[in-house]
Amino acid sequence: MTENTQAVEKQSAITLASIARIFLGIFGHFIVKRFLFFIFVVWLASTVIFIIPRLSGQDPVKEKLLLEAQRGGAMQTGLDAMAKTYQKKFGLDQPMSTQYFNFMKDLARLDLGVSIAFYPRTVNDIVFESLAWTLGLMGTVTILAFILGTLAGAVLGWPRRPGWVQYVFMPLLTLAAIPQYLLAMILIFVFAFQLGWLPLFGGYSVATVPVFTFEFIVDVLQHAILPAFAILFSVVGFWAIGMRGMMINTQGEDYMIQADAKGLKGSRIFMRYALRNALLPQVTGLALVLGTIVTGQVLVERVFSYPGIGDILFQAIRLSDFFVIRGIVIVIIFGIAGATFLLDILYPLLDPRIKVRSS
Amino acid sequence: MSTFLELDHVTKKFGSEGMFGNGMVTIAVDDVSLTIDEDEPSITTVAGESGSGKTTLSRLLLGSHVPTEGRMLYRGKDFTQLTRRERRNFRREIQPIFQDPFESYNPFYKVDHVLSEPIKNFKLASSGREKNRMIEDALEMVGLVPGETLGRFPHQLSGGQRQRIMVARALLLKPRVILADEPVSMVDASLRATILDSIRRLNRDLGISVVYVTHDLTTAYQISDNILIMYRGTIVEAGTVDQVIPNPQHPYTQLLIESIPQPDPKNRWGSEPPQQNWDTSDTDIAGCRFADRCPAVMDQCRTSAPKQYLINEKQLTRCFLHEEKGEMQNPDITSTFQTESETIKAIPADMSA
Amino acid sequence: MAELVTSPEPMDTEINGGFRQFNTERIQPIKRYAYRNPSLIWGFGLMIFLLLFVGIGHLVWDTEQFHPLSTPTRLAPTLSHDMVKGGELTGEVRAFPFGTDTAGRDLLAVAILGTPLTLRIGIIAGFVSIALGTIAAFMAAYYRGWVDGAIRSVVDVGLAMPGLLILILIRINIGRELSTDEMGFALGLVGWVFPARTIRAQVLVMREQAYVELSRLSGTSGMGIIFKEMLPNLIPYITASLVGSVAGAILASIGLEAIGLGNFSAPTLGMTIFFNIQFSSITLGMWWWWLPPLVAIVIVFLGLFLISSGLDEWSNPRLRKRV
Amino acid sequence: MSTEQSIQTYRDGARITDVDALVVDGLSVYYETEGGTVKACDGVTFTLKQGERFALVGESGSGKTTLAMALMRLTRPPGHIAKGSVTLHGRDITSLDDKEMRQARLAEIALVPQGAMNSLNPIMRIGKQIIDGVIDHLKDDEPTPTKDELDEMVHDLLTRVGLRPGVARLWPHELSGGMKQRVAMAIGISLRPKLIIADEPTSALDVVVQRQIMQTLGRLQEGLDASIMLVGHDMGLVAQFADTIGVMYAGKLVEVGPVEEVFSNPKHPYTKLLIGSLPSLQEKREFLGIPGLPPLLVDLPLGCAFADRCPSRFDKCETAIPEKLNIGGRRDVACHLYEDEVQS
Repeated sequence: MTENTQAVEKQSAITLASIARIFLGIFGHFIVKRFLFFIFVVWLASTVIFIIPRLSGQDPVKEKLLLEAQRGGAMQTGLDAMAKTYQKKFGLDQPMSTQYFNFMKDLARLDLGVSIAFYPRTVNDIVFESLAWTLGLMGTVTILAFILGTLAGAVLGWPRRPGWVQYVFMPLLTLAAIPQYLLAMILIFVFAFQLGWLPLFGGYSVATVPVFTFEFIVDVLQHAILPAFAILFSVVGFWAIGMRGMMINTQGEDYMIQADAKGLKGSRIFMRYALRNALLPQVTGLALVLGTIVTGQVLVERVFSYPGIGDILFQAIRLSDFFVIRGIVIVIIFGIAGATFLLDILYPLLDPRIKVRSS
Repeated sequence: MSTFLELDHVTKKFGSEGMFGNGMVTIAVDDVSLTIDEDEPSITTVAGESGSGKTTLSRLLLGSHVPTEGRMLYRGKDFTQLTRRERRNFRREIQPIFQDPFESYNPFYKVDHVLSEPIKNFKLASSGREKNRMIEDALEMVGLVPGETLGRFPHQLSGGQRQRIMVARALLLKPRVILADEPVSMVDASLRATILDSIRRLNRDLGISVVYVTHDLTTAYQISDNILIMYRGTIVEAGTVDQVIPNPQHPYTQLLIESIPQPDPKNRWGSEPPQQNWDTSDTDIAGCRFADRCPAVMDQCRTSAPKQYLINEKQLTRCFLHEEKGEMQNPDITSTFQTESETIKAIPADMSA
Repeated sequence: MAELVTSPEPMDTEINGGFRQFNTERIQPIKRYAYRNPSLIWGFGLMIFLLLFVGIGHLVWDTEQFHPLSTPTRLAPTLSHDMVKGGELTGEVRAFPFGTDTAGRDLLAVAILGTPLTLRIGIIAGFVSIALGTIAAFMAAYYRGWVDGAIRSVVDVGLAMPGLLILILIRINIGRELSTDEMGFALGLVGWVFPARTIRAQVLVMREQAYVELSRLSGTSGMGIIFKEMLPNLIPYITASLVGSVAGAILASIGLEAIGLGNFSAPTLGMTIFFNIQFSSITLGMWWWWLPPLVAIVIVFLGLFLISSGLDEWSNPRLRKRV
Repeated sequence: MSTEQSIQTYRDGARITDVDALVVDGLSVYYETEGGTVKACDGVTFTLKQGERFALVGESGSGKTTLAMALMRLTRPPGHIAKGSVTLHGRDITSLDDKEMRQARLAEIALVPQGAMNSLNPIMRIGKQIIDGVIDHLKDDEPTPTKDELDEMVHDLLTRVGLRPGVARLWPHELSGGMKQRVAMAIGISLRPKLIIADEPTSALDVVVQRQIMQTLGRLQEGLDASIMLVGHDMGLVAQFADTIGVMYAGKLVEVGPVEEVFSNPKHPYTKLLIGSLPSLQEKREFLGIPGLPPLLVDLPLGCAFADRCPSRFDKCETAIPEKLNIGGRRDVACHLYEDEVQS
């Protein structure tokens, strides 16, 4: 009944003013709410990240510094300066509230601190350089996999599909069960090591100069093919399985029977009725599993020594470069929360019912 | 005369106004006063369309909703002040029968579960044998054969059987009031009679009051003593069924009765009535909520809300057409209900099925 | 049967809001069920095959050879290898059917020990996260109000913080290697948010069922409603989630190990993968080094995947993926 | 048409002609299941005249919806049309190819579905859902209508079903149950079909809304000179709306006749009990149910399916399935009681 009353309120006077009011009142309100939640997620996650080192009672940074100091050598000069900065910023003698305040202040300015291993390079420098590689390759592949997988699943879940589709696609779906980085290893072995068609690792050949020339771009693309396929194969299967299930569920809906009774063309029923409705939970799913996709891709980068976030993370772990690790974690959380926020606010465009639910 | 449950100027609102609400407020139940007496067991129908507030009213009576305004009294005591023990007693003494006899069953269990659980929870039986006897008695009371019913899963029984087990369940708890919310609307016509008969029998043989919530005025007329008609949260008409159904006074009741599809091809509907208008929020309506559909609408209907006017001692209505009768002194609508069973209740001939 | 006539859907998917009947009468003879749900049977078959390999391996093979330097290095799979000590032939002949790695581990011993170890991590983590997730879900969905609000916020934040990254931070801060069991617990502690969310959605649907309301009015306590009315109907769903969680935890543990945060003395499948990446076994052409753990992992995942989709079908075909 | 000859009916303004709009002959729909063959609809035969309102009533599981779906050839596996023919204005639609059948739906035979709540695509605006059927039924040589023409068409259809034109821009969830049912009717009449099948069109609606919808439906049908088949279980609604009634029991049509005659003088024992069990507003009386339960369709008795609930059964009922008998005029009944009457 509330739904009805709201609804008819809208239809009663469709004037410009009322449209504006509805936009601000419901849609605007909805975006604001989602944005506040985005801020909340980032804040809470950062707080957790702040607390974790203080729970263990140990100070990895101090230990690392001591270790380096004992070794002496080339880093000695920078070390003193860094130790001072460290003391000033994170001095454990300061009260916890001040430390927390400083941490949040830096975060608000998007200042992730300095690297211990590569002092005085900043974490921002290191992370954002590798982020370009990660976003370039993994971002494209994730979206591509989502589209391809959803389409494949839609066809597989359509009762009027040609029979052979089943036999071609179903075996491909089992690839979804194989972790991406293992698929990566198989691909390297077959196509890079055995056949030698494609480069074994890296984002570009050591010999080339990373400037924007035609040769360089071809080289980068060649290096991207294997990691891309490793992710594509397994993620496509994941989306296809989900979509297939949703398509089968959709078949039982009353509006599908009615679409047939209306004598619509098969193509229209497929696209406008079945696929569009089955797509909605897929998009929700995308928001939910974003986290696992990102970490999975981080590992694929590691296998290929691809110069993205994953590789940097590995290096940082090896060198106990605490601030770089922390920076990467924060950037990834930012990315996932941001992408979820985007999906959340785009979702009402796909599903008109959501506006009512949110208000 | 002891009062079991009393609603004193009870209002229930949903939704909220202001910046974060969407501005639409639904007054599901608006200023209702009524009493349910123990020693005068009767069958009372709450009738209305969807959105009339009849389900909200029944949830209030069950204690599942808390009034937004007004007081609810259980045996004379304010509902908010009940002790744990009293609340537990209340829970046992008023029992529901829901609309969908299938969904009332947990698919994990055999139908026995729904009968034995309340006995266990309220410690009604001292031994397993006593428990079994109680269950069998209750089943027989509603015309079921225990051997054919117990030990089965709900999907193995018919809709009619399932609903009658629900009546038996309510019976086990020895309640004072049974609240039957559309108990036959999802059951085929040929099976309705037996369920309604078993409900009627509870009232007559065991002295249990029944609140029968329905949109079906025909069955209401057949089994109940009293009726109240709701429209958008207000009670527009109330009284004994013998008074209200043949002589409806409120234009809405008249429309409702006239719209019932009677199984008589010689007696067909008149012209098409106007559509309902949901455009306005309940709080924006200053006058009578039925004004925009009312064929007899007057100017004052749009500006001020009608009060309860007494047509005679067995019927009240909330319509300005009867303003000259004067506002009721006692807001309790049940004051128009018959105090003694006057109608002849037919003895159910068929309880086998 | 009458139901079937009016609706084109098979009846048991429609009734009762999509909750599939789950009672003993419904569990059909295995043979007929296997025909209807081949995924489940294939999945169990794969897992049993793996366990047989491990079990027989423990009985017939010297698993102590998993230690580094207990065998010659870089040995391709062979059934007879003359052993050498101090540059002299000892006259002893040993078989290395899976070959050895660059550090001198017998890779058959590693496979026999590593497979159950990795499964153990997954099972510990799976149980911990499902237990936590189920408790959180029931608390949130049943008590509603601020409890629900708080749990939902934590879950939503948790979903944005990949558990793996949190583990990396924790691991770096603890500054020592985790034992495999500890890793299982840690994975469970960060892995409960997803099951919590999906189970909560299920409980919310179930809460609205008339039988829950009726049970409350029959005097059943809150705990009684959870354990007696709701939980039994959710068992199939929770089991399916458990399998999913085990798979997820195994995936995460291998990831954690592959990135160098594993336990170096535990010959898990993940550590074997780590050494492979570390010593570039692929470019060395030592296919026998990376192939067995890879095959074992693929069998584990395929098996769990098939079991979980089989269970999914069993528990709830209609609500699938409608989180 | 010069051969038109009006059939007498008590309904004012009814234009029922002698032309056969729909001839269903021995139609059987079976479902193959693990437990055996379910005869959801078995040997159903009836004729529907042009302009007539025919109501098919029966309790849940009697096969009425199965029959309605089969008339549009929308039976889904494991169900299939096993026997019989459906002739719509002289054309046997069971022999059409898939493309012809698709074209016939909506244009010649339209469905106003049960529970319009979910029969609209939740993510498509009302206006689009009304016109997409129109566009998919354009002939190859027909030009696509312009946007203005389509808007005009939607405007016209919505007005005719009693909705404001603004409804075209709304989403399904923004409408009340009654409004959705009106949209379903607008879709149903968009191509001026000659037969409308209304499958429990008002089952979830309140009495007043139900009356409004049924009266609108009747008005539309008269405006189109179409025939209508109302499928339902509410005898009251049938009495109010239909010219002719067909009663189904356990997959078979047990009685057919003009609604007035059937209500005043029911022949089949099931129809008698069904009408007798209806509560009335005129008088208070004990109202009886029908004892027993309908048989399972997968396990039908050898003889008459109603035999074990029937108060008038005799030996033959247990052994032989009663055939359809014409007992004068347009009245058919399938019951052994009347065999002698017909023969003599």
